[in-house]
Amino acid sequence: MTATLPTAGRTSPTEAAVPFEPVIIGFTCNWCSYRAADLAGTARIKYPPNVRLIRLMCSGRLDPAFVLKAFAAGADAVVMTGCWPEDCHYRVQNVKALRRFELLRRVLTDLGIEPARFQRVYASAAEGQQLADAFTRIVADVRALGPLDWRVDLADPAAAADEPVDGHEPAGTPEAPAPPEPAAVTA
Amino acid sequence: MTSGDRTEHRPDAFLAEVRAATPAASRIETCIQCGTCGGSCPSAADMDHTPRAIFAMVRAGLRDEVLASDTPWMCVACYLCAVRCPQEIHIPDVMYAIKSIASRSGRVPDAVAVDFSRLFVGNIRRYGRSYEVGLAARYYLRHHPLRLPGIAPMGIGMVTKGRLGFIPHRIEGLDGLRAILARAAAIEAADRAAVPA
Amino acid sequence: MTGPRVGVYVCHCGTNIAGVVDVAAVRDWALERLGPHGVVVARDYPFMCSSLGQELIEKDIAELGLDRVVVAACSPHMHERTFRGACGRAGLNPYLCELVSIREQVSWVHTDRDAATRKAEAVVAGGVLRVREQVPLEPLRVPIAPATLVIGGGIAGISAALELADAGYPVHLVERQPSIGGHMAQFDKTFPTLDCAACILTPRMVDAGMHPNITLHTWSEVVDVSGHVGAFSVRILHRPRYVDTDLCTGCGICEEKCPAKVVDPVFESGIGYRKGIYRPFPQAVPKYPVLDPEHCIYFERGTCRACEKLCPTGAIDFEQQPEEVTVEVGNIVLATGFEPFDARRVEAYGYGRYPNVFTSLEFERMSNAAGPTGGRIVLRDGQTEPRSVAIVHCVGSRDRNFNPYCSAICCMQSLKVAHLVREHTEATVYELYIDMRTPGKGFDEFYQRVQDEGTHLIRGRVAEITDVLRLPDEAGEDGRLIVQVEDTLAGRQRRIPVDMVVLSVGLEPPSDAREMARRLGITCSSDGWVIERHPKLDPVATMTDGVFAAGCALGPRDIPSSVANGAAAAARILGRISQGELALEPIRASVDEARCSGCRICNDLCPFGAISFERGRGTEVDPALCQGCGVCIAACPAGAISGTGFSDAQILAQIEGLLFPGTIHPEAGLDAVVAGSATTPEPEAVPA
Amino acid sequence: MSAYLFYPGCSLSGSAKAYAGSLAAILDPLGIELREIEDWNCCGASEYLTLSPLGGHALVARNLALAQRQGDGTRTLVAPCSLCYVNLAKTDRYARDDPGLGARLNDALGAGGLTYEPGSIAVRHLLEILVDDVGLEAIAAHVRRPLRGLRVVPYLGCLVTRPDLDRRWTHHERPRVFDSLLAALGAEVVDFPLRTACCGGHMTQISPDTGFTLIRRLVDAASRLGADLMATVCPMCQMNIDAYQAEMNRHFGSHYHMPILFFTQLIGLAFGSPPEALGIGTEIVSARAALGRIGIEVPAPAEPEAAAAPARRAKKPAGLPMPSLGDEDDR
Repeated sequence: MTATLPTAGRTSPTEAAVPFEPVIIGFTCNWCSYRAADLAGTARIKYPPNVRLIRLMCSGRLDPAFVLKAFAAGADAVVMTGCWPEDCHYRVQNVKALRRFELLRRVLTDLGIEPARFQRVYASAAEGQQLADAFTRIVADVRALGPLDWRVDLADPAAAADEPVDGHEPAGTPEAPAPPEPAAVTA
Repeated sequence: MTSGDRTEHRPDAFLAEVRAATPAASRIETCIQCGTCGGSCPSAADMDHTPRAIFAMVRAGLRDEVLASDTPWMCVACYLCAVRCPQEIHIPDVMYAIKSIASRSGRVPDAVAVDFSRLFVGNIRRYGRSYEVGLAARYYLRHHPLRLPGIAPMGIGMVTKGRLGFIPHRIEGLDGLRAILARAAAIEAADRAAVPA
Repeated sequence: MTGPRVGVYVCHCGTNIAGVVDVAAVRDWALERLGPHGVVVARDYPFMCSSLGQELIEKDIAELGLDRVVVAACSPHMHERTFRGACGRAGLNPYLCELVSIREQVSWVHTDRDAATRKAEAVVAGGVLRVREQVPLEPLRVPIAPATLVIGGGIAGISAALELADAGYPVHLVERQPSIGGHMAQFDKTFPTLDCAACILTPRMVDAGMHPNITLHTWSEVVDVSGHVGAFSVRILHRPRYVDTDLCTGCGICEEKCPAKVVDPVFESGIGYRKGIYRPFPQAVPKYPVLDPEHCIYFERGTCRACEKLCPTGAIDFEQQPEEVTVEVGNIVLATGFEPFDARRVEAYGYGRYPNVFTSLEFERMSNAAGPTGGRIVLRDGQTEPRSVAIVHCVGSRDRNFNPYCSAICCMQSLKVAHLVREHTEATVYELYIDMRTPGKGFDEFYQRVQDEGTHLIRGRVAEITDVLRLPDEAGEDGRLIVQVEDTLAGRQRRIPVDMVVLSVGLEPPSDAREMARRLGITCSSDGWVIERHPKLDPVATMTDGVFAAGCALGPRDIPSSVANGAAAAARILGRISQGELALEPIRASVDEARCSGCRICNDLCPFGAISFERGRGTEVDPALCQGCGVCIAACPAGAISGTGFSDAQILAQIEGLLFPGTIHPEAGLDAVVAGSATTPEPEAVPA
Repeated sequence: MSAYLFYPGCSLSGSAKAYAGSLAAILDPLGIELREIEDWNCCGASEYLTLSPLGGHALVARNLALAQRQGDGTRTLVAPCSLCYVNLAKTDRYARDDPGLGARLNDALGAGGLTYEPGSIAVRHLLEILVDDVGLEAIAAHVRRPLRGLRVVPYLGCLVTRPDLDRRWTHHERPRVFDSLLAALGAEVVDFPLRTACCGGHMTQISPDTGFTLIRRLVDAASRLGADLMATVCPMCQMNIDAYQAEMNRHFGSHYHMPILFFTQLIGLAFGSPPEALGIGTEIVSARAALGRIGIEVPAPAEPEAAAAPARRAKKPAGLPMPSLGDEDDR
């Protein structure tokens, strides 16, 4: 990857006026939360358009690499959704997902990604409203955090050096969001 | 123009006014008109409308009729309706809201109740604490002079048993309290103004 | 340069999608921005699922040589099969078709047209990038076992069992109680026709009991279910009856002579008694009694054995042990019914404190000629006929403090109670309701009949039932119950003195419904009722293939609906059994031996025991046992396990698509920055 | 010694002095220390909310803010008056549920140099402290003079179990917890159906007919059940049933004589404190005769006793079996 990422100085006044709209990748379980999302649709329950969903067969399928990939490709947050702990379609696999979630969250925190950017939501197939409410809440959380700007840090060590140790600008940074990583598809 | 005319043009205007005057959620719009409140209410027998009917009237926009009703003034805030309500409507809070709208618009059905509240609140603003003797004296003289002979032995009993103090307690931070209450009143007025009329 | 040739089809779904998403913009965007990713054609169409819409896809596959198809329309749970079918007809492997949802997950949940359109573009990009990584698949074909397990021996379960058995296939009917029959066996009359419940139920119970294709497992529990559609393995626990059913003739002498008499909380709803050894009712199927060790004098004190001494065939066996059997079935019908709401939870109604407050189920037993009072309507003293009766609707139902839903049957049941009280007594009857719900055939006519009979219908939910007098003029009512209610039509609070109150208790899922659902891998709503695969179009199927549900397990419903559900579930199953084999989604894990290090982490992660390791043979996944959850794939440290349909490559590609440049952080300036930088992906496929 | 923040409320220095005095007398044995919030103000009863709902909440919020600032190593605020308790608990709860309200209240508090973070103070009724934190066993252990033979009505009133915004109660209408407390003192507890029924609140002031009807209902039920006296946890209930009983009797032409004491007075008696130290004798409807029957001498002039109505005995159920009530939880 040899992309030259544009750095500071690109913020135009018009851009600054546009409120930050985060993009959030949501992983769903085919048996519960994906159907809850369908149900939210059927019932015309509204939530912000910032969440984009991927269907897995089980939240236990969530490979940490998927989460890292999502962040690297420009997501501002990732949501793992799945069945309630005792309601797994595959008996207990969501519990394994939960363990993995906790570990991964710790790793992400070490990487400087705030916990609010990696959240977990339980939603049974009947809980369209609850899922929509959770998405609404998470979008608000992430909007308050501002864009995930670690990509700038990674690309430009000089810029990163100026940052405080915890490495993150608070919400409301004058920086415009960094562009996503190029979507270079390897065939 | 009767309120009925206004109603059908702005069906939700009064509902919005009541909701704005209810801190936190009222849930009044979820009422299923089951009458659990009116059946539970210890003072329902003395109300001109049951609480349920009041909610229907609010939804129908019958502002004048609702503000003229004695129902909210008969509410004792015992919360029996609230815990039994199948829709978890915050009934006593809605009653407080209606009373506050009524007292502000001067349409109180019965001056007695609102005057009791005003005397009570006046004492709080004056001292920061309630002042039982002052309240009772002013209130009975003004509204129930005929009850005085009957109530006098009780009053005397209370005094001789040391249960009524004649000197009101004034809190130290009275100025701060008054500033808080004034600010709250200003916010409340702004909230009211924000409701589309 | 050759690569996959992808066609993108954007559905308007009338205005369902096009009303919010700019479908033409999505189409153009897909062709322009995804051209480098192999999109050679993009079209929009009012209804892609119509035959003309499908023909459009088929024609493009044939004429443009498409080898991947992305349809942006509704949820895959709705029409995935439709579009795969279209691809299949055109000679394309059906699994190379990807249906992405821009309806349920975009147009129906968002209102901002620009934002929704941008999200739809991202969703399409996710589908395109994902389908490029898909490979042709074949469905798994598995044989289907001809037997069916029916859980629950109420009227729904009996109906399902008889339909299946009459068609010539074996059925295992499991019932927790000593007899099949369920709640219907407790009832006196059925609304609105007032048929005698026993008269219409017992013939069906006998048919089920005698049927050569039905194996009854009464006094039994399903303890474990494993396997999958076509090949479930079910462990059933037979609790000991302490009666040898091979010897017992059902003569009833044991029951007659047993000295232990206890309140029967189940069949008699707590207002009647049974013996320590008992049949719940005379028409019980099977006819064998059950000995209840908790109330047996011999089990309690070590002496008695009266039943054993007097049994003419020596059928009593105090040594009997629980027994477990395993049956192999292809399909399962869950018909576990309901439990009545516990009226004690509504404190204000005084059930359990005031003797003359009854539940509707107690009333059913009381009005039943075979019940504890011989059909006489009397107060708790067992003697006095009430002069006035109040019937209270919606007890525990339509109440956010208890159950928010309507229990559906109680209005009609309450009207039936009113009728029966009038039929048996001279009492004044008050019926206190919130809304009268009589939407069935003959229901409203029955309502009017009850009105004609002089019942006082009062619209108001009862606030409380009390024996405390409020005013001096109530002194004459001392000792009676006072029903306090707002008569909402009169707008007044009323205090109605009565002798008896009947609480129409709502229906609740059985207390262990969630546990059973977990055992079967199906889901329940927040109320605890089983969720249908589709509430309208697939009302007796569940999310789990091969598991069906019928009757009140799905939610409150009356007898005709329960019977219809049972028959419908049976019909769904018969259709499958008759084909002999099933086609399953080929979503399975497989191991690349060359990369497997033999660490065996995956073995313990699989709850189905599908992964095994043997020295020399390495790690293997049994496709018959694998359910495709993918946990092992995510966990394998060597990346040796891959999953069909949901491979790493597919999901990673979809992530990239969903975050496609231009669809995130939608400021024009930023888009321009990206476009102007050196980061534009290399085109890989030749645009059309 | 457990320490709590304490909000006494206005009536404890006025009509409910006996509540304050008897509470002070039992704190030591119970191991409780109460730290009064400095310069607290009136909670507004039901009156401030009537004229200005937001003002009423702001009035209460000042007390919560003072409590939060004072801290004293605890976040539990105890109120002995049920109405004060509900007002404090409700403002905190609504501010938690509705961030908009929380912001408005802090805006108002700011004008007085104060701030309050919703949820930072846990408001509990004095009764809850005694049964949950001290515990019935500890209370029973201090009983020196059991109230054996005294038939007591456990009159809880409305506002301990309702509106229960934090869902701490299973039974909003017939909790048994107050029964258990009185039983721990050795009293004979009457199964009182109206234990959480309304005493009339301020209706004795603004609509006497309504108020007297409600007072009569309680006093009548207690008399019919053969009670010697009623026990209460609320100054408002005590005031209505005690001070207005004579006027109620005149209104209905009845002759009820039903004393009502604060539960802290009964606890004090059971702990062996002298009645005078507990404010006994300051009630208008004298409890002297009732207490005299179990050998507790109250040095005060006697009042003429009204004949108590005959006790009503519950009918023994026969015939069809009754549903069991099961093992109920106290609350």
